[in-house]
Amino acid sequence: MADLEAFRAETRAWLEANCPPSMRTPMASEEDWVWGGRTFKFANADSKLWLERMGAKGWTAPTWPKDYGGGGLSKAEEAVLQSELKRIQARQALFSFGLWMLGPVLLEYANEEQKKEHLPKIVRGEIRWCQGYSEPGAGSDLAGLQTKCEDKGDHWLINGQKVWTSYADQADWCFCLVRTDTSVKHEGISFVLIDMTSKGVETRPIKLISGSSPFCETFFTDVKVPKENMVGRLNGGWEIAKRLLQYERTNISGFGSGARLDVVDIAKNNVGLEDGVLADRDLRARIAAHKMTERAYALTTQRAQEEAKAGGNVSHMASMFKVAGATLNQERCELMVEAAGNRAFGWAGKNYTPEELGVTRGWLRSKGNSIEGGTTEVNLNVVAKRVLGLRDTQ
Amino acid sequence: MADLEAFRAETRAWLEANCPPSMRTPMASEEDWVWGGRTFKFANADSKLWLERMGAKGWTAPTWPKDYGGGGLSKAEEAVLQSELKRIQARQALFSFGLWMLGPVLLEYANEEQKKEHLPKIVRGEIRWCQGYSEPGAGSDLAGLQTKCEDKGDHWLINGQKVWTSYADQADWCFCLVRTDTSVKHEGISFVLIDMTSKGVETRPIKLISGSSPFCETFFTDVKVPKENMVGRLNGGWEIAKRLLQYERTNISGFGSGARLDVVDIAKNNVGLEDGVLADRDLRARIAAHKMTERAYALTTQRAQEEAKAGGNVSHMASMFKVAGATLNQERCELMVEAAGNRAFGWAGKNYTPEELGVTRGWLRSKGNSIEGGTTEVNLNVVAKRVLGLRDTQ
Amino acid sequence: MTFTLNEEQRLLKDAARDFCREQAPVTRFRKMRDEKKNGRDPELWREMAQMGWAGIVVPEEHGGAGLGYVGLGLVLEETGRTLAASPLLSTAMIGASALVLGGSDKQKTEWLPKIAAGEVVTALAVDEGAHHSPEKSKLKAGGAKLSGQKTYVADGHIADLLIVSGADGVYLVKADATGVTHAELVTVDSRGAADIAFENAEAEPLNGGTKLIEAILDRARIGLAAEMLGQAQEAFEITGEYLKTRKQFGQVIGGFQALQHRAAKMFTDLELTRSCVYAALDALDRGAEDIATWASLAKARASDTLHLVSNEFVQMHGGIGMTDAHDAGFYLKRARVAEGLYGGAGYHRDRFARLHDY
Amino acid sequence: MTFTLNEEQRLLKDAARDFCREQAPVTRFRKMRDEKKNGRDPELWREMAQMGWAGIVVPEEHGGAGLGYVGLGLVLEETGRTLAASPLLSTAMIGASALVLGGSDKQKTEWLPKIAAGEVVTALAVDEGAHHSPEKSKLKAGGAKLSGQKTYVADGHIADLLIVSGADGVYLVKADATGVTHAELVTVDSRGAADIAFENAEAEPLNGGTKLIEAILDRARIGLAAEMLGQAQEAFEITGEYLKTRKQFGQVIGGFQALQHRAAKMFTDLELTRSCVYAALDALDRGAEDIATWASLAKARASDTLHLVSNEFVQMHGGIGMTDAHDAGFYLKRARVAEGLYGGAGYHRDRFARLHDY
Repeated sequence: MADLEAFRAETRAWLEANCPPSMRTPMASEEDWVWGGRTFKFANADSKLWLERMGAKGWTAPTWPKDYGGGGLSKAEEAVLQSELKRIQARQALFSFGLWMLGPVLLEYANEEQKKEHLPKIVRGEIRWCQGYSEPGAGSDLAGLQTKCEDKGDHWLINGQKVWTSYADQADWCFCLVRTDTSVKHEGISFVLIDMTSKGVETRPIKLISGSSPFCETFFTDVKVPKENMVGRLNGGWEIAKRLLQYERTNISGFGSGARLDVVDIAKNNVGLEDGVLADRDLRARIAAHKMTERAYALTTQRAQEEAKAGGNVSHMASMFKVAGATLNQERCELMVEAAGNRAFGWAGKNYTPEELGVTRGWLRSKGNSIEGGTTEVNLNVVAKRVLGLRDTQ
Repeated sequence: MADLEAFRAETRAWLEANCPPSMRTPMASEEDWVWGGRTFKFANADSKLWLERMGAKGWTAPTWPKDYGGGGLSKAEEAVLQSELKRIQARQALFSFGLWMLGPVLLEYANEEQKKEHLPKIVRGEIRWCQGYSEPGAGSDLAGLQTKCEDKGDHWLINGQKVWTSYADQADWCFCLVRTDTSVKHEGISFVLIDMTSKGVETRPIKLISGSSPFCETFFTDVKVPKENMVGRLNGGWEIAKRLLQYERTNISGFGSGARLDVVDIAKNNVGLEDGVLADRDLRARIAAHKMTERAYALTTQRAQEEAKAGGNVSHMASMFKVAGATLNQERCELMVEAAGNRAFGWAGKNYTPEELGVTRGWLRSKGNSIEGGTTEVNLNVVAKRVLGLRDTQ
Repeated sequence: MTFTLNEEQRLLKDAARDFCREQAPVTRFRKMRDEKKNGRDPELWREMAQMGWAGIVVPEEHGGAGLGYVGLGLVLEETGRTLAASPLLSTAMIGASALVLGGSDKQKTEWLPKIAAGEVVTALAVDEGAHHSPEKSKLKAGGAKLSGQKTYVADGHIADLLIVSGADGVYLVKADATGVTHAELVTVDSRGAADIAFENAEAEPLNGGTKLIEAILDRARIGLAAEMLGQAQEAFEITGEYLKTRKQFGQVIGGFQALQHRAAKMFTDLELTRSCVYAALDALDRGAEDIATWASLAKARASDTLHLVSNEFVQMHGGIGMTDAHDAGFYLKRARVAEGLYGGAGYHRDRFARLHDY
Repeated sequence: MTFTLNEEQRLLKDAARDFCREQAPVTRFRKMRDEKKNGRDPELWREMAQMGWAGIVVPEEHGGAGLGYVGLGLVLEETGRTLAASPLLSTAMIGASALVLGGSDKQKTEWLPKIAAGEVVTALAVDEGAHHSPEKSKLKAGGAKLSGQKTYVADGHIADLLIVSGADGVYLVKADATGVTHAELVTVDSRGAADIAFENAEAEPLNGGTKLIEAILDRARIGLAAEMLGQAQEAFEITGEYLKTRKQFGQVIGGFQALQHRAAKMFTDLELTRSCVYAALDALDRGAEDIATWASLAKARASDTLHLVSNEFVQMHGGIGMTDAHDAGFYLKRARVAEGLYGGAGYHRDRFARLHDY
């Protein structure tokens, strides 16, 4: 305890000295998110400095071992760090699929060379990663993937197409599921790391209904990949894939849903009050129900964290949180559109404020929440089968 | 057209002369329903007289052929009869599973002797029928039924148990699905008519959560049934069963759900008005949505009738109406309970009015609407497969 | 009341279906959107006028077909199916109704033949804030001059003649009159609209006062409900086809029971909504007294059904439904605008309850 | 705030679970119901008191255990699971809270030891009409005499001491005082209740005025939410077992995807509701300022969840769930009473919104 308090004091002092004042203000939009990588353009010099300093300390990945560039902190120390960061309202230094998804599975499944090679670059935000999972014919049924990976003796040869690769056009490397055995399904999949600058890699952005293009189609044509880039054993990729999906589901729900405007504010502005309550009582009741669900969801994540700390196994909850989070965010966006009335019917132009356009675009973007990272249908299947023990035959 | 107007005049005159004045008043409760049969106790002499007169004219089954006791009316004439009955608010002379369910399939599948024997007694309400379909192990999966029917040369020998036989304890005869071949499923079922006074037939009422007992368990132990009591061919019962279920689904939705109190009246009485609208705005919005669905449902039945008259095939709609009708009635009952507040928390005693107890009991009874006569789940399957053409494999 | 179409109505419906499939498929809408025309496709409107659609409810003596609202509703339903972008609702339904119901002989003679010929596009300027609340209009007429603000006038950016609701009645204002200023809105449904300001603009009153406002609005609501029914039906059918062909886990996804049940519920919703829309159109032709009830019923049900179906359209298509290259997004975007226009489901539930004294 | 139980709380929960499974299973409730006892099972209440439950929140100096609301909530949850019929909520939660919060030293010394020992049963008389609306009380105290009507007083038919809310505060009234008349209500949940009339009945005020009413009610709501959570959890678990064993069409019905998805949604609802109930109990022990918000959150969520689960309990069991011989009906009947008591989901949504200024 005394140690922890010392750590808190140290941390506070370091943050005071190293966190630039502009990094202690709320981010105005997704433009301010720092994704890192070789080609990343920082919105300003402070955000670059802030990433460099946090990365050097390993505090972008506080609990990863110091050997791999992490902070080497205990869970308790991490909690102190987070509370100190929150205290000064510090911005998140790095947004990264490497941190959220790839890193944890590398720690668990990769060999020493792979960890030494890739983890530090993730921590420092030097390499930006994308995820090569879905294919046109393999969405919910991910294990139906067909991207071929052949053993050519001194290298792997990869041919196929991925889809929904987030920011593939801006990524430096891709962690990718490939088929190394066509005679079996789940047991014929391997997990490889591919340098996106390799010859034969092409990306094409996909425009979404919201107008943004966070995803790409990615084509691999006779791409040569060094033998050492396979993580885990040959045909052992499915286990890694499932593990990684758990991390993804925990992180993705409600992701990219636009500015966090409050539906009550929107309703007050556009519907107005009458006798001190929202004039549209029907909408008001539905907003209240939504706000309650929002609170219940937040409480439940907190409860799961406490249970996890106490040693409980809460990994089975990931699918439930994914479904509930997606539903909640979609409900929020629908209510905002309804509350905004015709102020949410704009698409562009100066007659609408950026916030109003954000409501509309965010609402459209939110429709993907129940699809990306495992559809709601697939996750309900998982809850029914793994958590509730309901099976097809008995 | 001139003929129709003549028929209208005749009908009106006959009704004026033959419909007792007390039969032109709304029925106060289910006690006033006339089910007929050998042991039926009429609530009053007029209802007996009214049944006899309508039965003698065949107008309990207006479109059935005169040869079988029916009214022999055309569809157009039937419409005239119904409008004239409605004009004087005449009570329904006969409630009967024989009329609604068995009769139509006998007309289609029975031989001449069977029609001559059974149909006239149905028309006149002399014989009350019950339906022997479900079994403890065969509910939604009706074709899984196991009640055995063996060919003993000069008779059938029946052993087994039925459940959910409506009013079996008050019925004279039972139309029953039995297994005549255990080596196949659907193709091993036959349709037989069983006299409930036969030796070896026992019934035991089932008490429901609402406190009423409209259903029985029915046991058949070495029951001998004459050879001529099989309808259709041996092992040809499934087709008849399905056809009969269509008639049942059309008739059963919302059946037996208590007095038709209006939810708005209940809400006005128990919640009250504020500024001219229901004080509970949340409940009010849900009541309005329900009332709209109710209207939409009624309009859709009317549309289906018009389409049927125009020669369209609307038989596929039966499952949809069953689901929508059950959902609607359950929603109505839930809203009534909510609107009534603690006036719906009674079970018995003089502190509650009969109407209030009716709301509570009717609500409990309505929970069966989505189970009896084919569950909502099974009917949704039917809509998906037969109407929408969605199949498991392709 | 009847749901049975007469011969003329059946022919009209078949012709509309053929026209929309052949001349105005969704690809035409996509092209208009890609070219940022913001709802403008005057050639399509000309073709529709040649089909006689602009004058369906205009009496024959004023150059129309006098075929009634059921006929026009059937056409609107078909245009809804393929998202055909035109001022058909604003002009043939709303503009024509306003003049037939409230126009003087002179006004009728002046405008109805032009409407029926498709020479004049009209638009209804009713809302004055973010939400529909015609009863709270602050727009005032001093003499024959009108002043005030109108928001989100559908087709207001392409209209020649504005039907303007005020606090005391309805006015005709020429779009190019002095004192009228437009701000064109680039809208999410790619159909366009305008905020319109009036400052001492020359205006001609229609007969009928505030009652006329509701009469016109109810026709707008019922017509829009017909368009929405078509959208929902088409979205549902495309989804149904996808369920029968898309395979995952070794089988067509339409074989999964959870999707089957959701599809069956959508089907039920659609059937129930269809009855409400047709009954409301029939009520207009019958001259029923309770048009307000029918309009709120049709608009609320159509809104709820289209809301559900447009969401499931995307969800059941999975990732592909989220892409701009697929049509699902078009239906989703048009759905929310149509839901809100002339009052959303919540507005009409409230109105329905009020009309029934609770 | 914490969701982590301490050692005492864990022991209490385990003991409660064992007791309810062994001493107060649903069969005991069924027997009481069959014998038309209308909620009366004094022997069970005596056993519960021996477990120390009546005094869980009563301070040690008044003969209680001083274990706090989380502990009591865990016990209520377990009694909810098996529908154990007792005045635990009315006495240990509501009566004890009323005296702890509003009692004078004299009142505390007089009543709390008896409450803790299970010697006195209390009941909260709050509603005056068909619906919960404590803010509209017409009950008046003239001097130390109380006059007015209370409806549906839960456990009012077996209470010794009534906690009576009035227009200006809360009063203690002995059930056998002159001027108090009871009408016992035979209720659908077989728990019983009473309509109670006061005519110049002797009454002692508690301290705290109208604020005390809400403070007591919020404890009642949170305690009832805990009981409802237990009911919903048990109903869900029994249903889950049935889904794993009941076969139709050659497979267990739990294999049908539509049922799987509905079960998964119920599970999610239950988990979310559990967090709200535990957080609300913890807020009471923490002495949080926004108890009103926590209470409305817990009661509304518990009502919605139990509503859903109690309906699915019957539906997923099919015909057998409709029979009186099965327990599903008991949960369904208790559910609707509990949903309405101390304000239904609609009431608490309204209150939650008001508490957040919209």
